[in-house]
Amino acid sequence: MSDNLQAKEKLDRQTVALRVAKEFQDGNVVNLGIGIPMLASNFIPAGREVIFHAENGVLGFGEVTPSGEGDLDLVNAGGQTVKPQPGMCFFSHDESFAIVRGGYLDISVMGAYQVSEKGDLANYMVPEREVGTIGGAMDLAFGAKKLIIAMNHTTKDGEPRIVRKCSYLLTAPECVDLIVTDIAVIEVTDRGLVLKEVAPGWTPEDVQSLTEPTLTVDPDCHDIELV
Amino acid sequence: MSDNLQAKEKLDRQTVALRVAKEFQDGNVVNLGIGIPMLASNFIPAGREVIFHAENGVLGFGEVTPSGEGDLDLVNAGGQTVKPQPGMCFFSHDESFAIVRGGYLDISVMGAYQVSEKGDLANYMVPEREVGTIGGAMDLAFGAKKLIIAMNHTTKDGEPRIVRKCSYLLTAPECVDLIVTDIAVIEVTDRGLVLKEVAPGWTPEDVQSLTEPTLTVDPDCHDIELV
Amino acid sequence: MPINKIVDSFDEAVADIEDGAVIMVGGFGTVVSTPSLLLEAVYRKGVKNLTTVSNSSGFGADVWKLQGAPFPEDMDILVRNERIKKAIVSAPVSALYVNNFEKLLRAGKVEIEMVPQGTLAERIRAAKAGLGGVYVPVGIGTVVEEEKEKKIIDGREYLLELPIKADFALIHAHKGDRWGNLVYRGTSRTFNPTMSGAARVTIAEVDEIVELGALDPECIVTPGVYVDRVVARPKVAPTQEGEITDHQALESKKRFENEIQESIRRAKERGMRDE
Amino acid sequence: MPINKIVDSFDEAVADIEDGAVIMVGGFGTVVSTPSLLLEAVYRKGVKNLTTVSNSSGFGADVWKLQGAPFPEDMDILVRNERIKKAIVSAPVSALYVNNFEKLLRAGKVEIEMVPQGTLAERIRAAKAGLGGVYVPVGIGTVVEEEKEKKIIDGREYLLELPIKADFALIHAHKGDRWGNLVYRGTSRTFNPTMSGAARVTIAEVDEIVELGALDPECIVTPGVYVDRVVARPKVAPTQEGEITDHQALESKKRFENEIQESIRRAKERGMRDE
Repeated sequence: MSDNLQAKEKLDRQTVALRVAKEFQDGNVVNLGIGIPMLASNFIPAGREVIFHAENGVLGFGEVTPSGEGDLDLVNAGGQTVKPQPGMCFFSHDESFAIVRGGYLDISVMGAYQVSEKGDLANYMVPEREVGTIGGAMDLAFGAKKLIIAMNHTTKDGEPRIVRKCSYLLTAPECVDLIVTDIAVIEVTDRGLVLKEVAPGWTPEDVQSLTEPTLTVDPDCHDIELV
Repeated sequence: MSDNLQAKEKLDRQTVALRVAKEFQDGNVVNLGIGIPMLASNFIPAGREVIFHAENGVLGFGEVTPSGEGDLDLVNAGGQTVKPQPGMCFFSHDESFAIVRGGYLDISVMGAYQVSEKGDLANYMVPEREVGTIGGAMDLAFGAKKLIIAMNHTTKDGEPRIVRKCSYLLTAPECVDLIVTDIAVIEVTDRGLVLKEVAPGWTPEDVQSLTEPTLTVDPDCHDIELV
Repeated sequence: MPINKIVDSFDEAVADIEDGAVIMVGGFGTVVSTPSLLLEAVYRKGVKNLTTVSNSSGFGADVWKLQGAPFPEDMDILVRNERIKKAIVSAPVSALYVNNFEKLLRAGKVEIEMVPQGTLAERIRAAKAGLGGVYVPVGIGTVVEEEKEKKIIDGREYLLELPIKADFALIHAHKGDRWGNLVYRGTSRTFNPTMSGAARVTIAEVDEIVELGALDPECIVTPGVYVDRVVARPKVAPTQEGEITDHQALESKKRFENEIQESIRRAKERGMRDE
Repeated sequence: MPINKIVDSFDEAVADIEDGAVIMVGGFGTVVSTPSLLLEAVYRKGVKNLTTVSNSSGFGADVWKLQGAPFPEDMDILVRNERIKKAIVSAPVSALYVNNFEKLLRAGKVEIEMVPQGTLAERIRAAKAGLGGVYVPVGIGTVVEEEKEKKIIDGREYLLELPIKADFALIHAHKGDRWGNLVYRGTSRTFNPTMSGAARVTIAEVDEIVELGALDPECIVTPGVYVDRVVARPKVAPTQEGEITDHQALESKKRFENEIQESIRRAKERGMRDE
């Protein structure tokens, strides 16, 4: 990464989560992965009804409780205690994944190690560690109508995570719809990756220089909208 | 049928049902088909806990209510209103048949047109009518640990219903364990049909004369026990 | 904006069901568990050539009126009015009398795919759960295995049974809320929760609509995500003449009573089984 | 004679689990939903070479103590004591730190079959429902498809996934009665109802045993027919030293705290994903 780019400010985790949350429309059924995705539940605009699903068998739960206040029998898939909410319901694991696999999730948001230009996703195993955890990621990547990846644009060493072909083992092929990173918003389309938004202070050329496949810059490409 | 046999008294429906009910052991989970089988629920000895299953999604219901007294939302598979009972629970049709197919029924009792010497069951379609109703019979015949058939020993014309080979379409092959008729109790075993009990006044020879395959007469063969 | 799946009328609820649609209809047959008013609305809309998926072919409104059911229509309203091209069904005919479905069948006016009851439930669930098929042991050694792929798994023989997915699922529940969460009442669950979500559009006819939050989250049977529309039955049963526009229904009571007596007599003559 | 599935002690409940048994263990991993006291009893019994079926490999008792869970053991008690020969599991290791299962795996001391979470649930349900297998679309194009039979159904590719049946299912529920009927509490359902009935013997650890009839028949989640034994947790949490006989557990808190700090540091260095 050039010194020029290193000096530019990237979005923090909260801001990435805020941008992700803008994708949630009224009535959407949404599953949030551990990490940045779960932060997105804090940024639902007032008056918008979004139904959150968690793999452990719940739909329609409320906000994460302040630390130490929650009920251990009311938690999201990350183990955070959440508030009860009217309309909420509980079910078994087989029903939970019937909902996922059956196509009843509008949006799934998760992290990734790599995303390819075709939308292949690798997020469960890093080769240097030799082991990984599939968990619910394969089901969610397959089942959700729209899969959003929230991640840092590059590795700590500056290597692109958006690549021509994933070098890590795949979670699912051709499943990603939208990538929200700390410097850009990129849509996966039939004609390749389309750069839709850039972080303030970043140019499309900057983003391209940290991305392996060639990006098509959307004619309307603009600064990431956070309001 | 010889005049001699025609003069002999057969068991009535209630008595056949009473004999069937003697098979239900403490804690058994039992499904009763429409007709004679359902009558068996009236003959559970006091103090014996038998859990009745009905396909429409209920376990553990109580007695049939007096006519006109029941709740239309609490009925057995034959549409008879039944009494609620502590321990009862309701579930969906997929769960109801997971219980059946998964092997959680100890006993299923149903009627039949024909039973073969190997225990093949034909009870859903009579050729002269060309149509039939499979309903839950195939699942129940397959799934129950013990399948009891309650039926008249012969057709109205005196033709045997216990046959070498069923001429009617099969509900399931080699599934019947016990046949309780209006003149006999016959067990289906690896070595063929074994006559265990006869109706009062009937001899093993009488029963054999109305049965197509050869019966092995159990050394302990005795009058049908009703107490 | 609040999610609101509640629609105001039965006619509105079925307005987009077109000729040739595949519709699932909840309920059992011998128990009151059928979306009666949705079926009436489908009948009123005049759609035909339907493929139906249901446990039974119905008894007809009169049987239910005799039993005291306030909303008496069942699958028979589509059967006797010849709206069905093909029926995927477990219990199409009666052992006791010749029902309307059997008459159509004998007249060659309807196709049938008869499915064991548990297999029917599992195939419907498979559609909801996004499965491509399930291996079922029931039906081996019977006509059900004809033209089906067989497979031996762990020493046992199974049939490949394919999912049944519908355009519309019409179901009946006891209470529902604006998110589509549903609870049922007693033995009226039957195929209703199984079918919820196994169609492109699931429409629930409920006894009562309640406020969001009124249903205990531990007791909700059908999560709202499976349900697209919720419509409430009127509190008071409609008068028979006002609501049931089908004049055949009005005459069928007498016919039914004659028929059932006659067929019971015939059945006795033939030594018909008890089942 | 009344049906009575209640047993008096955890040791009695697991008395017939032998070396080499296949055991399912309910719960999720990040939520308190595990049959903690049954796991302790299995550990105490000293059985080894187990094949386990579970969603995760556990965090260890200390994590749960920190969270305030009164019964803190999870799968880790079998992992760290090397009682497992093979684990069929969805989430075996942590992205944040090297857990005990990963150490055994690296040391070649345990076999693993990793299964996508939804497929794991469906395979367990298939065993309960008497199916021979199910065609699942999840895993196509990944390592999960290796050595599995593929089939194209209606233009889409599926993997044949086989049932997972266990000798024993150990599950946790909120309340149970003497027939084995069970209800759960909130998000602690997870795999517990799914596994109930998918084993030859299902053993339920419950917070409370109630009189038959005390559970609302509309709200019972697991019908008693799936359950063979019910055993109640003590009302008050045991003192740590008295109940947990494994001295490794007593030392692991410090170890865990060091480890998690260290691994978070390493993960940050590597730019580890958030998932």
